[in-house]
Amino acid sequence: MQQNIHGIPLDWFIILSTTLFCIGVMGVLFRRNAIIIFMSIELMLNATNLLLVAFSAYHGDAAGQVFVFFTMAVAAAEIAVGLAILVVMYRNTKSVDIDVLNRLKG
Amino acid sequence: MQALTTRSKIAVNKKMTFMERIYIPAILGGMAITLRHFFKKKVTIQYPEQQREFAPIYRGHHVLKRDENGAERCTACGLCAVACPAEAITMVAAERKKGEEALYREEKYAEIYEINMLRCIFCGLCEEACPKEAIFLTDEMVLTDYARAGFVHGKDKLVEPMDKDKRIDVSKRQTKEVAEFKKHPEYAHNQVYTKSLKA
Amino acid sequence: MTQDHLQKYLFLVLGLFAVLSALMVVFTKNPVHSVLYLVLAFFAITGEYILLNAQFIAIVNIIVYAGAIMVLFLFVIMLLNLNKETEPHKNPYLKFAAVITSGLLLIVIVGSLKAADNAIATPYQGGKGLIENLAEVLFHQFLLPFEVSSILFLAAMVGAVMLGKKDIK
Amino acid sequence: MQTAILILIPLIAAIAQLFVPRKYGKRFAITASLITFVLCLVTFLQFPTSGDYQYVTNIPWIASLGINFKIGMDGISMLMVLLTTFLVPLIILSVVQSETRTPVFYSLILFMEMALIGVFVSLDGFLFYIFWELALIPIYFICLLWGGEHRVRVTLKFFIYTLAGSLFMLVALVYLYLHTASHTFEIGELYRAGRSLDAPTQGILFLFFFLAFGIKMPVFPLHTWQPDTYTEAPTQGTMLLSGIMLKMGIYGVIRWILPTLPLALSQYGDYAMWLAIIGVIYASIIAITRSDIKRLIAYSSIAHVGLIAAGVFAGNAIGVQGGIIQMLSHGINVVGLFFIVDILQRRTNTRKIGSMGGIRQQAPFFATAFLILTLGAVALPLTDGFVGEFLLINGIYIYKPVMAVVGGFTIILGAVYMFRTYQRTTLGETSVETEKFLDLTPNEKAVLIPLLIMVIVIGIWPNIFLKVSEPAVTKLLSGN
Amino acid sequence: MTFTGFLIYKALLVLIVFTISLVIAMYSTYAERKVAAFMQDRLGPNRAGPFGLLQPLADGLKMFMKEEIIPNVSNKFLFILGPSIAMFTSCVTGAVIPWGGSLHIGGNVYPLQVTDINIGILYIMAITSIGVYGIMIGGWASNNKYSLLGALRASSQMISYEIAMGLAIIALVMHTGTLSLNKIAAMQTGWHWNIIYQPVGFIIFLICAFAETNRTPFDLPESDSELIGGYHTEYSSMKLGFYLFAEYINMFISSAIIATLYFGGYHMPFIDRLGLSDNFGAILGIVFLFSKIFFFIFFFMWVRWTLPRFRYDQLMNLGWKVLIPLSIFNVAFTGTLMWIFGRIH
Amino acid sequence: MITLIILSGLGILTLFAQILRFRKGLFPVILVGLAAAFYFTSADYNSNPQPWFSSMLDFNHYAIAFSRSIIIIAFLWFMMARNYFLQETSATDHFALVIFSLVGAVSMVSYNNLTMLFLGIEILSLSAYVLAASDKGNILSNEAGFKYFLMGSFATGFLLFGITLIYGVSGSFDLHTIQQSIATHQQPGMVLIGILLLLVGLCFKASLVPFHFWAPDVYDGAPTPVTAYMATVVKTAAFGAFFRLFYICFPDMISQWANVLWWIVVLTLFIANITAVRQNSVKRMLAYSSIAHAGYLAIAIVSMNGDASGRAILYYTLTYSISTITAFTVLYMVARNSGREDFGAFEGLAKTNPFLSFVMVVAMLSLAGIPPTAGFFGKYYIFQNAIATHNTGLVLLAVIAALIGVFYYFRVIIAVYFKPEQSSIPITVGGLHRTVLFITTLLTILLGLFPDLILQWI
Repeated sequence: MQQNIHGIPLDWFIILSTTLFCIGVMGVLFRRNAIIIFMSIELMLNATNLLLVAFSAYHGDAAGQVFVFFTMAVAAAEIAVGLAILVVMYRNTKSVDIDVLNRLKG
Repeated sequence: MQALTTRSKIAVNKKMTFMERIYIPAILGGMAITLRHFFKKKVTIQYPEQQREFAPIYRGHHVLKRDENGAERCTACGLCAVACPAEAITMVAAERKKGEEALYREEKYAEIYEINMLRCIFCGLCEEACPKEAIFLTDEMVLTDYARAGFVHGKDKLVEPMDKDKRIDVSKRQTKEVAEFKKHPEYAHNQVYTKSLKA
Repeated sequence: MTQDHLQKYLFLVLGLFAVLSALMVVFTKNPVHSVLYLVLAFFAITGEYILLNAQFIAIVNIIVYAGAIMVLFLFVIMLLNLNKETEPHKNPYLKFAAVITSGLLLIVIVGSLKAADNAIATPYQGGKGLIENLAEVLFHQFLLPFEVSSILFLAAMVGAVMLGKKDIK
Repeated sequence: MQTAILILIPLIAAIAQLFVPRKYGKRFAITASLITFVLCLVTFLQFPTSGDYQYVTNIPWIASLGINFKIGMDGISMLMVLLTTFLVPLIILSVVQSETRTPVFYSLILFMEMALIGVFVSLDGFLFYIFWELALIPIYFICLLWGGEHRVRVTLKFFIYTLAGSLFMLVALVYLYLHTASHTFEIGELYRAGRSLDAPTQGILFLFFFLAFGIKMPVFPLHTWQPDTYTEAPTQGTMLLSGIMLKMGIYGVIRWILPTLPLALSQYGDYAMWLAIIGVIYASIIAITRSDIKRLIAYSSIAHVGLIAAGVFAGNAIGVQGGIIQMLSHGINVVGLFFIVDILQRRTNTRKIGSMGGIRQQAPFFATAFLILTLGAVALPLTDGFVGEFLLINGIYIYKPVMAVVGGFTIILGAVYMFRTYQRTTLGETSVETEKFLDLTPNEKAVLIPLLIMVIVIGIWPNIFLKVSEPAVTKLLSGN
Repeated sequence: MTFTGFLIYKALLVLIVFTISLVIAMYSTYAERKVAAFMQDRLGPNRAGPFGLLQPLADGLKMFMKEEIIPNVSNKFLFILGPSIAMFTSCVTGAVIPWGGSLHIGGNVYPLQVTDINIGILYIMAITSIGVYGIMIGGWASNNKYSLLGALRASSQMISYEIAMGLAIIALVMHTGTLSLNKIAAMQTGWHWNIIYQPVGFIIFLICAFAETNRTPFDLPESDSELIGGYHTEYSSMKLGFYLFAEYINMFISSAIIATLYFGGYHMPFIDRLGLSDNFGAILGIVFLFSKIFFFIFFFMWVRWTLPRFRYDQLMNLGWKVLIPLSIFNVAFTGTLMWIFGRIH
Repeated sequence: MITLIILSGLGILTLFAQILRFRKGLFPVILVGLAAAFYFTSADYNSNPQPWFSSMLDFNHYAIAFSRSIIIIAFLWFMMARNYFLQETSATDHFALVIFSLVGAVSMVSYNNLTMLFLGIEILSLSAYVLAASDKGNILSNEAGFKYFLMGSFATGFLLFGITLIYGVSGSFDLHTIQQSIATHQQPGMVLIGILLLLVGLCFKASLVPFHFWAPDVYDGAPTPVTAYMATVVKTAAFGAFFRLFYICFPDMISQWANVLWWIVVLTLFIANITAVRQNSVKRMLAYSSIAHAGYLAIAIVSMNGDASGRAILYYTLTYSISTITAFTVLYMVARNSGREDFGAFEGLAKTNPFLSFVMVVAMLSLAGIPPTAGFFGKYYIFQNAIATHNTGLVLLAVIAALIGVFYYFRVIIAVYFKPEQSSIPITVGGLHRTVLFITTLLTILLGLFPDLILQWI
C-alpha cells in the first residue's frame, strides 16, 4: 500500500482534474437549463477536490484532504440554498431556462 | 341512544400529556396486544379438510325443482326475473307440445332459463316470488369456472336430476314458518297455489 | 503485470470513465440522465480517491455528493417535473464559443502545469488519508474552520427554510 | 492668525446664513462680507514689505500623509484676498430680485468667498487643491439653481471641464509630493521637489498644471465652457466667475508653475504663451462679432486673461507684476461691466446690442459709469487697465518681442469692440427697449461707485498695490 | 496464508454471506406472512411443504414465471436499472458486518468478516445513501405519477432520516472511539453492550432503520392504499421480486447492524466465562448473532403489523423536529458525560 | 476573534427571537450587539494579538480596522433596513442571515489561511444569495438571487481551483508559508495559473469587468436594502480579502498579475462608467457605479504599496459604503413613495423634501469624488499610492473615468434640484431613517475633512 501512487505521475492527475474542470466550465457556458449548469458547477468543484487530494497525497500533507471536507461542506450548503432559490423561482416563472431570466436586462 | 358496541370510546379533544405525546407507551401497549394475539388460538379452518357447517337456511346454488312426477314445475311466468334485484335471471317461454306432459307440469314452460351467477347476489327473492315452488336456493356452492360464460348457468345446471335419488332436498327451506310467512296477504298469489296444494 | 501497472491501468480506465460521464452530463438532453451521469462521474472520481489512498474522502464523497447532493437534485427535478427534453436551442455560435473557450482554458492550464511533478519533491507518504490522521489535522490545525463551517450551515439552513416556506401574510 | 480668521468668518457666516430669516438674508450676508473686507483692509494696510509669508497658521491635519493646514499670505496672496473681499460685498449688494434669492444663495456666495480666500492663502499643496475644488461646488449650485434656460447642460460642462483640469493638477501635486524628501505637501518642499526634477518630467507636470489653470482662466483652446457658462449663469454667478474665480487660474500659475517648474517653463513656456496670445486675438475677433452683450464681455474676458497669462508665463518680474495688477483691475472692470449688463438686461429685457441705444439721454449717471468702466477695459491711461496691460506687454516684450507685438493688438481690438458696444447702447437714438430706461437706483450706485473709485485709484496710484507684491514676486522668481 | 488461499477464503466468505442473505430474505417473506397471520389469529401459509416452508420457493418460481411487462413510455434502461441498484446496494452491505469472531484453522486465522475496513460504519452509510437511487430511478423511469410520488417520498424520507441516523451513530462512535464495525463488535464483551451506554441513540437508530428500509410505519413510498404500490406500481415479475427482495435483505442487514452496534454483535454475557475453545466460541458467536438478528427481523414484522402508517407531514415532523434535535441532544449529552468521566481532554 | 464569537452569538440569539417571542425588542438587541462587537474588536487593537488557532486568523491591525469598518457599515445598514425587514414575517431570519454573513465578512478580512478565506467568502455569499432572492413573490428578486447564485458558485469554482494550484505548489494553505514557498521555489507556470484563477474568482466576487455582468441585474432585482448591503458590506469584505491575499501571498509575483489586473481595472473603469451614464434607473445606475468603484479599489491592489494600499482600501470602502447607504436609503424612500426607481422619481425632490435632497447631494458628491466629501479623499489616496508605485498612466485613465462618473452622479443632483416637482405628496422620513441619513452625511463630510480618523486604524 505504501507505494500506492508511485506508478502514476502527478501530471496525470493534474490533466484529469483539469479536464473535468474544463468540462464543467463548458457545461456552464454551453447549457441553458439552470439545473444542468448547476451540476456543471458541481463537477468543477469535484474536479478541484480530486486535484486537492492528489496534491495532498503527493505532498504527504493531510491538510489538502481536510480542505476537501470544507469544499464538500460548502458544496452541500450551496446546493441547499441554490435549489431553494430555484424552487422559489420556479413557483413564479414555471421555467428554469436561464435565458428566460432576462427581465432584468436593459 | 344506546351504544352499539361496548368498545366505543367518546372522542375528546383534550391536550395530550407528555407521556401520551411521546407515544412510546402507547406503541408498546399496541405491540403487547399484537403479541398477545400472536399466541392466541388461531381461528383458521383448513378448508378442504375441515369444513364449516352451513346455516340451515344457507343460500347457495339455485335449483329448479321438479314435481313428484319428475315434470318441471317452472311455468316461465317471469316473476322471479322481475323480483330479482340483480337482474340475473333471464328466460324464454315455450308452449308444451303433445307428448311432453311428463316433462313439463303445465302448458307453458321455460325453454331457456339462465341465471348469471356473477350477477346473482343470492338474496333469495326469486324463491319467494315463485308461485309454483319451482326455484329454490340450496346449500350447495356455485362452482367456479375459467370463463365468464361458464358462470351463466342454464337449465342444464339448474334443473334437478330426474332420478328420484338424486333429487335435491329443499325441505329445510319449506318449514312451517316459511309456509306461514307465505300466507301473508302480500303473497296472495302464492296462497292460491298453497290452497290448491291443500286441495 | 506489476502492481504499478495495475494502478496505471486502473487510473486510466477510471479517468476515461469520469471524463466520458462528465461529457455526457453536459451533452445529455434529459436532466435526469445528466444527474445519473454525474453520479457515475462521482463514482469514478471516488475510485481515483481510493487509488490515492484517501479512503475516507472517497467514502465521504459518496455519502455527500452521490448520496445527498445528487439525490437532492433528482428530488428537485422530479418535484418540479423538469425532465422535459425540449430545451430551447441556444445560439449555435454561443455553443461553439463555449466549447472553444473551455478547450482553450484546458490547453492553457494543462500547458502551463506540465511537468509539475518534478517540482513537488516531497516523497509520497502513505496513510495520510486515514481517518486518524485526518482527524488529527482537522481537530487541531483546522479546528476554527471546522467551527466556522457550522455558521455556514446555519446560514444555509436559515436561508433555505426562509425561501422555502410560504409567507403567511 | 488673521489669515485663519479671514477664512473662518465667511465660513461661519455661510452656515449661520442658513438659519437667518429669509428677509434678513441679504443684510446678514453683506454685513458678514463687509466685516471680512474691513479685516482684510486692516491687514493690507499694515502688511509688511517682505517676500515672506505672513500671518502663518500651521496645524497638522492629515498627519499620516504629511498634510498640514498651513495658511499664510505673501504680497500676492494679500492682493488677491483683498480683491476677493472687496468684490464679494459688492456682488451681494448687486442682488436685486431678492424674492428668488433664498438664504441658500447667500450662503453659497459666502461659502465661495471662504473657498476663494482659502485658495489664495493655502501654503500646502493638498489644502490648495481642496479649496480649489471647494470653490467649484457653490458656483456650480449657484449656476444650476438660479441660472438661465440651458443651465443644466452648460453648468455640467463647466463643472466637468474644471474638475478634469483640477484632477490633472492633483496628479501633478501628488507626483511632486512623492518626490519630496519627507513626503509632505508643504509648499516650500514641493518647490524644491519640483525643481529637482529633470526637464521631461517637469514638462509633463507642466502640462498637467497648465491644463488645470488653463481651463480655469480659460486659455485658448480650453475656453469653450466659458462663454456659455457666463451667459447662462445668474449675474452674481458671472461676477464671481469672472471677477475672482478665473484669477485662481492665474494665481495658480504664479504660485505653482513659476517657482516649481523653471526648466519646463523655459522649454514649454513658449507654447503656453503662444496659446494665450492666439486666444487673445481669437477672443477679441469673436467678441467683435457678438451681438449678445453678455457674451461679448465674456469673450473680452478671455482676451484679457489671455494677455495676463502670456505675461505671467513670460516669467519675469515685470510680467508677473503686470499680471497681478491686471488681475485686480480686470476683476474690478469685469464685475462692473457684468453689473452694467445686468442692469441693461433688467431694464430692457434684452441683451442684443442692436436693439438698444440712446441710454445717455435717459440715464446719464448710468452712461458715465459705463463709460469709465469701458475706458478701464480698453486700458486707457489713468485707468486701471492701462497699468496692467502696459506692464504685461512690457514683460512679454522682454521675453519675446514678436509676441508683444501680436499681443498688443488686443488693445486695438479691445477698443473696437468696447467702444462700439458703448456707442451702440448709450449713444444715438433711443429704441423701443430703451425709451423708458431708468437711471441707477441708490442700491446700484452703491455697487458701482466703489468700483469706479477703484478703477481710478489703481490707474493713478498702482504703486500702493505693486509695492506689496513686489518682494513676493522677486522671491518667487528667484526660486527660494 | 498464501495470497491465493486468501482469495479463495474471501470468495468463499462472500459467497456464504450472499447466500445467507438471499436465503434469509426469502424466508423473511415467509416469516412475514406467518407473523402477520399469527398476529391476526390466523395460520398463514401452510400448504407448500410442511408448515408452508416451501412457500418462498413457490413464490420465487411464480415471480420468474410471470409475464414481464415494461411500460411502453418508460425509460427501458433505467426501468431495469432501478431494481438492480436496489438489489445490489442491499447485498453489498453485508461485506463489513462481523459475523463472528475468528476461526483458527491450521495456524491460520480466518476472521468471519468479508472485509474489515476501518470506516465500516461510513461504508454502510454510503451504501445506504446510494440505495435510494434504486427507488428513485425505478419510480421515475416508470413514467407513472404514483411511481413518481413514491420516488419523491422515498428520497425525501431517506435523506431526512439519514441525518438523524448519522447523528445517532456519531454519538455511538464517540463512545466507542472507532468506526470499524469489527472493533465495535469486539469491544462489547460481557454486559458492555452499547445499548446500555446509548439507549437514546439506539431508539433513534432503530426508528431511522425503519425509515431507511421503508418498513411500516414508514412505508410511504410504496403505501398501497394511496399510491397503489408507489415506486413499484409498474413493476412485475422478477423486477418486482428484486425490489421486494431488496427490502427484505435490507431488513436483515439492518437487524445485523443493530445487533452489532448496540447488542453486542456475536457476544453473549457469561459465555466468555465458560472457557470455550476459540473456534467453538466463534461458532457459538455466529449463533448468538443470528439469534439477535432474527429477533430484530421479528421485531420489524411485529411493528409492521402493529402500527398504522404515518401521514407524510407526520413523518417529516418526526424526522426533523423530534429525531434530529433529540439526536443532537444525545451527541451533546454523550460528550458531556465523556467529559465528566474524563475520557476526553 | 472575539468579534467572531460575538457576531455568531448574536446571530443565534436573533434566530431565537422568533421562538422566544421578543421580535419587538430584537432590533435594539442587534444594535447593542454590534456596538459590543465594535467595542471588543477595538479592545483587541492594542493587545498586539497573536495569530489565532494555529494561525487560521491573524487579527492584526489590518484585520481589526476592516472588522471595525464592516461593523460600522452593518450598524448603519441595520438602521436603514429595519423598517423594510420588520414588515416581513421572517424578519428574524433576514437579520440572522445578515449577521451570519458578517461573520463571513470578518473572517474574510482577518484570515491567515486560505481555508478561512474560502469559508468566509462562502458564508457571505450564501447569505447574500438568499437575501437577494428574499422578496419571494417578486420574480425580479428571484431571478436576481438565482443569477447571483449561479455566477457566485461559478466563481467559487475558479477560486477553488486557484487555491488548489497554490496548495499544489506550496503544500500549505497558510498565507505566509505560501509566500515563502513562492519566494524560494521557482514554479512560475503553476503559481501563475493559480494566481490567475484566484484573480478570476475574486474578480467575479468583486464584480470587476469582464466578470461583472451579473452585478447590474442582481443589484437591480434584489430588494433595495439588500442591494445596499451587497454594495457595501459585501464589497468591503471582498476587497479586504482580495488585498490581504495578494499583499501577503503574492508580492513576489506582482509583475505578472499586476499586468492582468491593470487591464481589468481599465476595462472596469471605462465600461462601468460609460454604461452607467446610459442608465435610466437610479438603482441600476448605482449598480454600475458600484462596479466602477470596484475598479478604483482595484487600482489600490494593482499599485501595491505596502500598508498604505491597505489603508487606501479601508478608507475607500468605508466612505464609499457610507455614501452608498445614504444613496440607497434615499432611493428606497423615493421609490416607496413614487413606485419608480428612475431618475424621474427624483425630480423636484428639493422642493418636497429638502433634507433628503441635501443628503442625496452630499452622497452623490462623495461618490463622484468631489472635495470636501470623503469620497474625494478615498480616490485621492488611491491615486497617490498608484503614482507612488509608478502607475501614473493608470491614474490618468482613472481620472478620466472619474470625470465620466460625474455625469451620472450629477444627473441625480440635477433631477433633485432642477426638474419640476413630480409628485406633490411629501415623503415622510421616519425618525430612524432621519438619524441614519444624518449620521452618514455627517460622516461623509467629517471623514472627508479628517481622514486620519480612519487612516490611523492601520
